[in-house]
Amino acid sequence: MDEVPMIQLLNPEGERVSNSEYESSLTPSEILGLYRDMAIIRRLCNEATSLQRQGQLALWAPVQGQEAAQIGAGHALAANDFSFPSYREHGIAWKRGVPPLDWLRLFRGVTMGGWDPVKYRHSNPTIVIGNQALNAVGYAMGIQRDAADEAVMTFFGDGGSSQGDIHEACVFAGVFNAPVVFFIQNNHWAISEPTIRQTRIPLFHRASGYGFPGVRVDGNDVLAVYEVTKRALDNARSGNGPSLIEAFTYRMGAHTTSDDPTRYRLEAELETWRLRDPLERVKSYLVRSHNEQQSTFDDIAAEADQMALDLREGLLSLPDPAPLSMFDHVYAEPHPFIEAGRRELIDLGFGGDA
Amino acid sequence: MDEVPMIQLLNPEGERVSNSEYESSLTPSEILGLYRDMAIIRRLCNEATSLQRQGQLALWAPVQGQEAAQIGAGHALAANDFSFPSYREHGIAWKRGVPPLDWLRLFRGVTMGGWDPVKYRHSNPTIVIGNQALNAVGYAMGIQRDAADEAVMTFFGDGGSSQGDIHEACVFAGVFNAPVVFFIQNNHWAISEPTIRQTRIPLFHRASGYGFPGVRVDGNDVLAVYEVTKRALDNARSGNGPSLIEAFTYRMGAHTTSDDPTRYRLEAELETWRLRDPLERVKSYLVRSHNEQQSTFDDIAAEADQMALDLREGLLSLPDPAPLSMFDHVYAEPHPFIEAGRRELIDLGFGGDA
Amino acid sequence: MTTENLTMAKAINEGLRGAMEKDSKVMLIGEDIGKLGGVFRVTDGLQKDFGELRVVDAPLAESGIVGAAVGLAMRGYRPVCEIQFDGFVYPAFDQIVSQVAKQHARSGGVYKMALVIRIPFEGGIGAIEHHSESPESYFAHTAGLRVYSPTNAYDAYWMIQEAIASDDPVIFCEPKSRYWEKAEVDRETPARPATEAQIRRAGSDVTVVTYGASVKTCLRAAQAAEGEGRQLEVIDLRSISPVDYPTLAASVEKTGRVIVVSEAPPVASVAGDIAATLSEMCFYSLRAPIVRVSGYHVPYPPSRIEEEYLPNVDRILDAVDRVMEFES
Amino acid sequence: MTTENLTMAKAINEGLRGAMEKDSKVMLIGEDIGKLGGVFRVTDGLQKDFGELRVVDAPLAESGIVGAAVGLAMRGYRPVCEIQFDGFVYPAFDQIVSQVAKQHARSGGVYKMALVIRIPFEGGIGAIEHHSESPESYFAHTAGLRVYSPTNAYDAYWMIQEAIASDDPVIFCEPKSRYWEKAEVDRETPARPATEAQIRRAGSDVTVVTYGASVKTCLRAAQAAEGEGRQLEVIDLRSISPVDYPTLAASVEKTGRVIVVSEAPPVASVAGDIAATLSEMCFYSLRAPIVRVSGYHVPYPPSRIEEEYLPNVDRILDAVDRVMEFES
Ligand SMILES: Cc1ncc(C[n+]2csc(CCOP(=O)(O)OP(=O)(O)O)c2C)c(N)n1
Ligand SMILES: Cc1ncc(C[n+]2csc(CCOP(=O)(O)OP(=O)(O)O)c2C)c(N)n1
Ligand SMILES: [Mg+2]
Ligand SMILES: [Mg+2]
Repeated sequence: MDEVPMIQLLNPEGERVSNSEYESSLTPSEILGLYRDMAIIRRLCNEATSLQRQGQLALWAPVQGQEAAQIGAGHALAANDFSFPSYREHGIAWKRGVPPLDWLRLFRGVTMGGWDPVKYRHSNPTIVIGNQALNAVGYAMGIQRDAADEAVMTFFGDGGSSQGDIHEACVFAGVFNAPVVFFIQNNHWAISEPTIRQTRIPLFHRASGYGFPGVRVDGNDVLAVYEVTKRALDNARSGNGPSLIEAFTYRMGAHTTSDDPTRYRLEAELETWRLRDPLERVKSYLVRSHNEQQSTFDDIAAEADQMALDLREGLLSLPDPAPLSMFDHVYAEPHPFIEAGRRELIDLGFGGDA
Repeated sequence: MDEVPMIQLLNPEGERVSNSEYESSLTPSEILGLYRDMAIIRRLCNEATSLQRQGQLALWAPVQGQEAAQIGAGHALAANDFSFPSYREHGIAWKRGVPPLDWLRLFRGVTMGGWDPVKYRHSNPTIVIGNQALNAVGYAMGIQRDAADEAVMTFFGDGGSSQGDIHEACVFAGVFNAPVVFFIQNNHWAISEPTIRQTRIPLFHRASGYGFPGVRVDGNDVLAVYEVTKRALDNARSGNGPSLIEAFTYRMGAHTTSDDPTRYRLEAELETWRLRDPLERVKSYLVRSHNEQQSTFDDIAAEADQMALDLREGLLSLPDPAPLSMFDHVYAEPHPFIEAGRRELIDLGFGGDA
Repeated sequence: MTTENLTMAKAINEGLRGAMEKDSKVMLIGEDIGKLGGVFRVTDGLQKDFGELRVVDAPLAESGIVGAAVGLAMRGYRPVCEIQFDGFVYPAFDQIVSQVAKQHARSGGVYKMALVIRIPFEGGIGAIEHHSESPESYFAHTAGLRVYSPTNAYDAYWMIQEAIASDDPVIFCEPKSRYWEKAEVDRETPARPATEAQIRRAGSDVTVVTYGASVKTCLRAAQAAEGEGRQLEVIDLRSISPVDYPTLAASVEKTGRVIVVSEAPPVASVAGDIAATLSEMCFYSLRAPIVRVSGYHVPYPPSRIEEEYLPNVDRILDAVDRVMEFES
Repeated sequence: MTTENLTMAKAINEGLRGAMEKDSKVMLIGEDIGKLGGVFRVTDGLQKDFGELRVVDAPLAESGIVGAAVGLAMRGYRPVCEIQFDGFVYPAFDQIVSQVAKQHARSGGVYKMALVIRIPFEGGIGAIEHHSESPESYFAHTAGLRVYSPTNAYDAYWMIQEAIASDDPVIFCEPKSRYWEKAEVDRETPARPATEAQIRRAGSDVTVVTYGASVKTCLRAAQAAEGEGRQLEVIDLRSISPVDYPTLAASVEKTGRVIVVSEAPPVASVAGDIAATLSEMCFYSLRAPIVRVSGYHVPYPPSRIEEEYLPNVDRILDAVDRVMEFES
């Protein structure tokens, strides 16, 4: 399944390669911007992992290895578009402007969500695999009714592709020609299960069963991911309907901080993918082809370090929610069972000051 | 979607046509046998419809128009194979040897099932659309574990193809290379919804997303359906894995006796499909090419009439179940809540003689 | 006062129409709800009048219908989903429990899940399997949802509009065996809020708490009981979740005896919850244990024996006898 | 007597191994149960020893896992499904309610649905959303299913084998917060049948009915109450459906006071059902209303405030105070 051709514009060595269908439209400075994005989320993700190790987060789902897939796709989203993530899309959250501290709230256990989804046009993480794809299609049907110049993108994994909800999302999208892009990050693993447990042929072929385009892109090539996603979103916005992108990438870290990948995968595989690192190739390209100086990269690293520090500080000063807040938004309208629960908690003396 | 080429061996005019991939292997007398099957189920189905009109059945789901799809597919099943129907597969039940009276029990309201599924190797009707496909795949996984020379076939409709369970069934079948054939009767309607409400491209393409063969066959051509299905089942039995068949056919009657198709479809469409009648073309073929006499067909009609009479008689003398039977097979092992319910019914005097 | 004699099915149809006229964000999605008008004709004529964008014939996929409705609600629409029959809601269960019920809380109140899921429910119509179930307890158990059930045309007309106007998700359970019963519908005087239970018949001896199709059966039983000199107070819940306990408790304080009647299987059910809660609330007032009359702990049986499964007048009267036997 | 000190997770692992050794038709199917041994390591080592045909890493699709298990059961296999966390069972809900629970009845008893669905359930482990839910009431409400829950390693070892040997489908709820607690496991003396509730601590003042993770909490509360001179009788249900009412009622006849404790949200729950049924069965013996201590009618909250959501010792003692206040 690895031998299938995929869209690539920048090879692992950092050399621009040409593709018959796609051309890179990004300027060197834009490419440097994408590098910065990737470097920052990698750094913040490392910080989150160490915060988890230190007991400050209940869990963390690292993004390492998938930075190009997420930053490329996230960069292609227009301000008015809307995105529906799974739980690992920190790179998309970053591109949508969600403050990094907000990514961590869920994993610290202080919220079920983390940010205002309407403000950032980026929905809260969806943990039940596959659910968000249907919600995304429904949202896209709303766009059609509003005749708005917007598109939706939804994210799921190679594992998620097996869920019934993903199928129904594709059926609805095809039937209604909804402006939605299904973005699969095929990172080769669903926890301990390799992709052959989900499919015996490449996943992008799924699209052909529904009558819309499917494409595999080198998910570690931010230039390619950006162009492929941008075209898909443009198509959606201009009434050409849904499409599916399989970003071929790799989860370099553990599934989550609770996971022990040494139980199920070999070091050799990691080694192969280290050579395809999404950041290194951009750096090589910028250095070799655009004479970018090391200091630029050092500055970015320093900036990322500072953000990591801020993140840590922010997290450590994050207050626990008031126990009574569990009753706050269960219903939008008054509800006697909620009132009774609130009273009980107060009577028990667990209500805090309220 | 109608313009897609499909496997055909006998055209609507009753002329044998050649196909590059399939050849008919049936003798004239076998073909006559299939005609007889189709004539019988059509006649029995008419009888059931009139029994429903007379208040003897709560509901009936007519098979008219789909006789070739079902008899062709049912004929291809080997004795040891296992089939998982939806609710309209009276023709499959016939080929599996299920007594016609047993098809009616569910629709009379005296049972949730109707026959011994193991005895006939034909599961009870599944009404929740899509469920049976997953059960079929599980059964096929059992065949693999038993290293048995058997295959499974499961039936669903154009509407059913949209359900998440169908997708998951295809995913499992592909991943495990299960010996299962997915047989879609695309009869153009899911109650009032035309097939464009389920897909914008022909349904057989779905298979390509899972990495197994999919084919469209003229579902009104019993010769073609038989050959296509036989090959698919042979493939499954010999370890070549799953496949999908889209039998392109038409539901000539109402969805069920509760339905009023004049609300949503045009007479002209029915007219088109009347010209493609699955029985007429076989009759023409046998008369023209094999000099079959009208008396043969008259005999079959008489035989079918007699069976219809028997069916009617059987139904009218079918006793209602004892009220206490509702407790009979809820659990296989003793259960206090069941005992309590039984006692209550008896105490209330509703228990009959028991 | 403009009243009209309508069936409950037609009253819901008119209620949907009213809601769609009032608010352009209201839309319908379901199977066969367009040209066919739904298998019960509850949406009859609405696609013709409001177009295919507002009355959507969906692919045959319930998780899809509800999941898409969640997305539409996120965009500010007010989708009303139709599930064709009770037994077909389960493919959508995950979306209902994990998304519909929780998106409001998850988003910190930002997303309003202002959607309605209409389900023709309960049995008694001679149908085959999966067409006569009572899934309301599953939804009542699920925090984040409301569960309403109208039992006459007048209530139905107003309650469906109230459900659509609500910013909370409402599972709207329509007792299908009552679709064709007629009642006067007053289009100017709104019914009382859905969350208020309603005493359908006053009585001093036994409080009969019920909802759905059983309301009518209980009223028949009350009439029969009157012949024996027993006055049953029949209360129609209207909102199955939350339950209007103040109204129930006030009645129990008066009667001291309670039976709870519904078609659902009894274990971990709404009826059990009401019995437990009233037993706790009215401990000193109860003169007899609370008796439940319900379906049995079996799958809904074949229709030829559904009469014996359902709470019928005999079973209700038997329960009345049992609670009256107790001295206090 | 050969006993061994095992964690509950390990005891289930050993129970699975025992069942697989005894009957070649027993097989496991689930996500990550092979090489990884499951996210809780309950199936650790089993794929290595029994092979990939008997320990199946399934595609990430719960309806598929359960639906395939139904087909395997039809073929005579005895599949044990693992659902990774409670909140992920809902995609399989339709298959569970419509097929697992009903195939035995539908086939007139021909098909044995001899399958087990293992679900690590309940909270208290500091997890994120969907990882701490208590779905057992949905299954208890569903006729055709049994619901078992072990609370210690010894029971777990035997009850999993009993569930697998049962010809009925069993939803096997494993209180995940207790996975790592150790107990002596006697591999020769079977635990009592799962359908029998067990008095974990005898007492004369209040009957405490509970199951799952709350059993331990209740025992702690009982210890604390003893300090105040109150004797709690703590009963572990073991089988959540059916409930062993004779054992419960006998205790209530003795104590006259009952509290029911579980983590699940209260409405239309197992706890409510038990309160309603005991209120009815033991009407004359009850000296106080039955009080429930449970989760609240809210989605399981963020883990930083789960302590306040869960039934804890304080809440249980508060309930004890309330039932002791009543005079009879
Ligand atoms: C319905 C459901 N089942 C199981 C899980 C547990 N689970 C969480 S992540 C995961 C694997 C997901 O793999 P994939 O879709 O490839 O995404 P990735 O983690 O690789 O980004 C599983 C099984 C879940 N969250 N939801
Ligand atoms: C899950 C589910 N949803 C809805 C229904 C109601 N229903 C019964 S048949 C049917 C249409 C089925 O169409 P199709 O799959 O094309 O089969 P056909 O009836 O044409 O043979 C519908 C919507 C059902 N039985 N199950
Ligand atoms: Mg993955
Ligand atoms: Mg059809």
